[in-house]
Amino acid sequence: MAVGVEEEVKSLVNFLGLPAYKVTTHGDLKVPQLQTSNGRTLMGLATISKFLAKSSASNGAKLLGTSPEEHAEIAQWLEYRVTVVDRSVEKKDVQAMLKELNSYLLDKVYFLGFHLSLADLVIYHGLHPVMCQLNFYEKQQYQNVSRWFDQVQHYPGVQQHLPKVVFVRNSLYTSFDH
Amino acid sequence: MAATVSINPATPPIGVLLAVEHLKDSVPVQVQEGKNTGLKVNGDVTFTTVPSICRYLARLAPGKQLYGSNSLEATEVDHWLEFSAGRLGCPADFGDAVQYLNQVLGPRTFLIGHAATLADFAVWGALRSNNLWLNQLDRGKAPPHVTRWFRFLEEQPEFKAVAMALPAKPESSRSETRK
Amino acid sequence: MKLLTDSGNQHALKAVIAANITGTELQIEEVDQASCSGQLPILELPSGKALFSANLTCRYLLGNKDADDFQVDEWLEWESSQLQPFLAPYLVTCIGQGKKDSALLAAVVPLLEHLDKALKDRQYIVGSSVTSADVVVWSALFPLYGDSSKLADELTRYSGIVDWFQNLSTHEAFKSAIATVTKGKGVSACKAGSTSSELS
Amino acid sequence: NTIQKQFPSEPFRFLEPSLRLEFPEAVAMLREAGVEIGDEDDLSTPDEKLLGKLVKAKYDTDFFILDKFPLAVRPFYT
Amino acid sequence: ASGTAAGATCGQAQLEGPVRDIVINTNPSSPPLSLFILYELLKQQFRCFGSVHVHSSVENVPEGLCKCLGNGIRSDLRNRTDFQLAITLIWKDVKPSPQMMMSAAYQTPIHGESNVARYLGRILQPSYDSLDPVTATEIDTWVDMASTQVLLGNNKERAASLRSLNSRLGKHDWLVGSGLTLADIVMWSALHQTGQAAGVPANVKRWMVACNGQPAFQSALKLTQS
Repeated sequence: MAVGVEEEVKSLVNFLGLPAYKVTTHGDLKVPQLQTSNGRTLMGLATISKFLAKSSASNGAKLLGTSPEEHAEIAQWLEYRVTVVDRSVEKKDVQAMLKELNSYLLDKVYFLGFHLSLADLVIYHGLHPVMCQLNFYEKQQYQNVSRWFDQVQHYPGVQQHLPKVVFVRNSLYTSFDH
Repeated sequence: MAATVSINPATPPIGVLLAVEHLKDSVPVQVQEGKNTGLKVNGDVTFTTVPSICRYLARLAPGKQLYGSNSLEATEVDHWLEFSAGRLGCPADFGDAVQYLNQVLGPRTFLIGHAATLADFAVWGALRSNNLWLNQLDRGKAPPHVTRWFRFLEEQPEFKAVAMALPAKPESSRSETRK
Repeated sequence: MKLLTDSGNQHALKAVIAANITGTELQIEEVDQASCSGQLPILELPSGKALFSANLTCRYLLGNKDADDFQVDEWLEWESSQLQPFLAPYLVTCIGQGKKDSALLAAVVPLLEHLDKALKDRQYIVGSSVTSADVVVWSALFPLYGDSSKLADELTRYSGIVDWFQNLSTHEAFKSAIATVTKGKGVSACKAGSTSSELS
Repeated sequence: NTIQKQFPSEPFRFLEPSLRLEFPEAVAMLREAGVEIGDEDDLSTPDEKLLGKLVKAKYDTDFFILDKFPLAVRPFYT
Repeated sequence: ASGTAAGATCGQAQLEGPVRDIVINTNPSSPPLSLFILYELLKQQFRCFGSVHVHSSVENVPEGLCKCLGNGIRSDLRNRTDFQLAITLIWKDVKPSPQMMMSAAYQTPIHGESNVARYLGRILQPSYDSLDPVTATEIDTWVDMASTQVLLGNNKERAASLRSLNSRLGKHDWLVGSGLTLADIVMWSALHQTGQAAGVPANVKRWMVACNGQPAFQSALKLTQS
């Protein structure tokens, strides 16, 4: 599932308006590795994403939350990305994950509630291949995930190299269908 | 020349205030207190309803796309302007109107497209000044998609700015109820 | 604050140790995993929201006592995304059910080696005091290293880990957390816990 | 011509006279919903199902006639 | 291409390609007369295909209503896709009536005769919406009045509207500007549908006669007489 992780880091770098970094992947798990300007090496997507957001004076602070509680929530979703999203390969795992996220997102526009954070960006990238595979019935079934995903991909600067996933904005299927 | 909107502070036209706030960098508009809501355009023409004033202001700044980005979206805006002034304001229809809104908002973050339009301003404004709604929201009885949409907009800069200038909500509806 | 957890859940150690270090009052409520929507333990925050990640709960509770360092981030990510996927099946099968499975052990070995190397001549994983990296990794390894009288040979050879683990075990915050979470039963309480929760 | 029939669980809804759509219109409806399909491509089963749902949403009918397939798609029907 | 682009059907150039089918569901108990007037005007600018259906939710629709949209079909056009614009009128048990659908995937169904008229008025060239902001908004204000005060209003609101109309038409021939606009069409339709066409004050009467003389009003006028 870690295919494209270099592109993902690059698009985050672009989104944050940062200079280019060297990104490689490491080992069988393709754990991303990033070289910082002072020669340090950082391992792991969650760690790297947080580092990049922190390095961006303009956008970073908003993306990392403003209270200890928000920091923890964001970090928890970064962890969710690497422990759950990236490890849900089989159909039943994917469905369980989408079901969980769908109920979480019922009362939220973004993962933290009402403003975009690093959690949205990192989970958007992680879920992109999953959302591409869903048919229209499934997109409606996971309506809250779909609505969140569509909102994030339309957020200025987020989409970058990823193809847009199409969502219809009406309920086409009644509960009797399928 | 700046346009002047007069408003009665006892019954502020929230949709208009939101449009004014949203457009303040491109359309200079002064807000003054008066007996009735109105925007005088010239000697002959004064617009006095929320939909008309909103439409006029949005048309002064087409680049801001408050009227949507194409003919169909513009007509959807009209649909919601009429809804906000009509069904939503009628106590007998209120329950059905909110259910309808809930169903529409399930797959949507904004009523139209991916940014706020006059439709959001007008419908939000109509709900914000409706005690039936504030009461539902306060007791956690409001349907989930409308609740999410309402609270999300409440957090946006123009809504925050306008909310500061409004009469307070009834005391009980200010404490957030969380589950 | 309230921590929801089930019986003998080793991950609850992460939260309880952190609360002990900072003197945070933590009300522990035992619930059934089946009745919960997320993976236990879950911390209920003052705002009404919840944290379902034990690692981030630990970090949140440690607050200012934790080091805000990317090395700590790395270790937490390592623990959750690299160590757990291999350690958990090993714990369930080899420790919980007492079966021999050399493949599962072999998968854990490189991870232990990585940790052991990082701990050579060090008292703590990062810096010069306890951070959430120590608490989280220590809690993860508790079922393996928690009973020093019965350490298997394949584990004792990581002397860096053994020394570090035993040093931390003498800290009051860790000692009392073990007592709280295992209700005084020690490692054996986690066996039952790991078989039930990790398989779900 | 082929006749598209859907299987509703609610009372059957239909138009009198029946709705007739032409193949390019069907393709346009599917494209608008984001389905990638060529002018001369045949409709796959999932495409046909989705088309049925789009037609139901727009016209509120469970029954419609799809007309004027391109020759490349249905040579037998001409 | 994003789905909403299909909604951007303004101007002849953009109307090429597969037929744009505007579906209008409406209740046979109150035919939206403005629709038939606008359809006549659209036919002058676009190759239009009108079709009328009866939905299974209603019965016994009068024959006049089932034949109400003339196609103006040219003999050289045989396929629907030869047309630029289709209007599919469906007599149906809908409330509120009428309702309009263009894009099944993206839009919320448009409710109300006034808003359906606005959409058609945006397709007509020049679109009323492209006029200067004051004129466009004046038109919308009269359209709003036709809808909320006349069509849906009570007797008091209707009487007040007639007074405003009469006063306006005492000084001007048309409701907005110096010629027929969407405002006249929708107001005329509302007065007829609410049975007020007969007893209007003098200035309104003169304006109604002027409307009745417009070629585009003939088919709608015929429906009011059947």
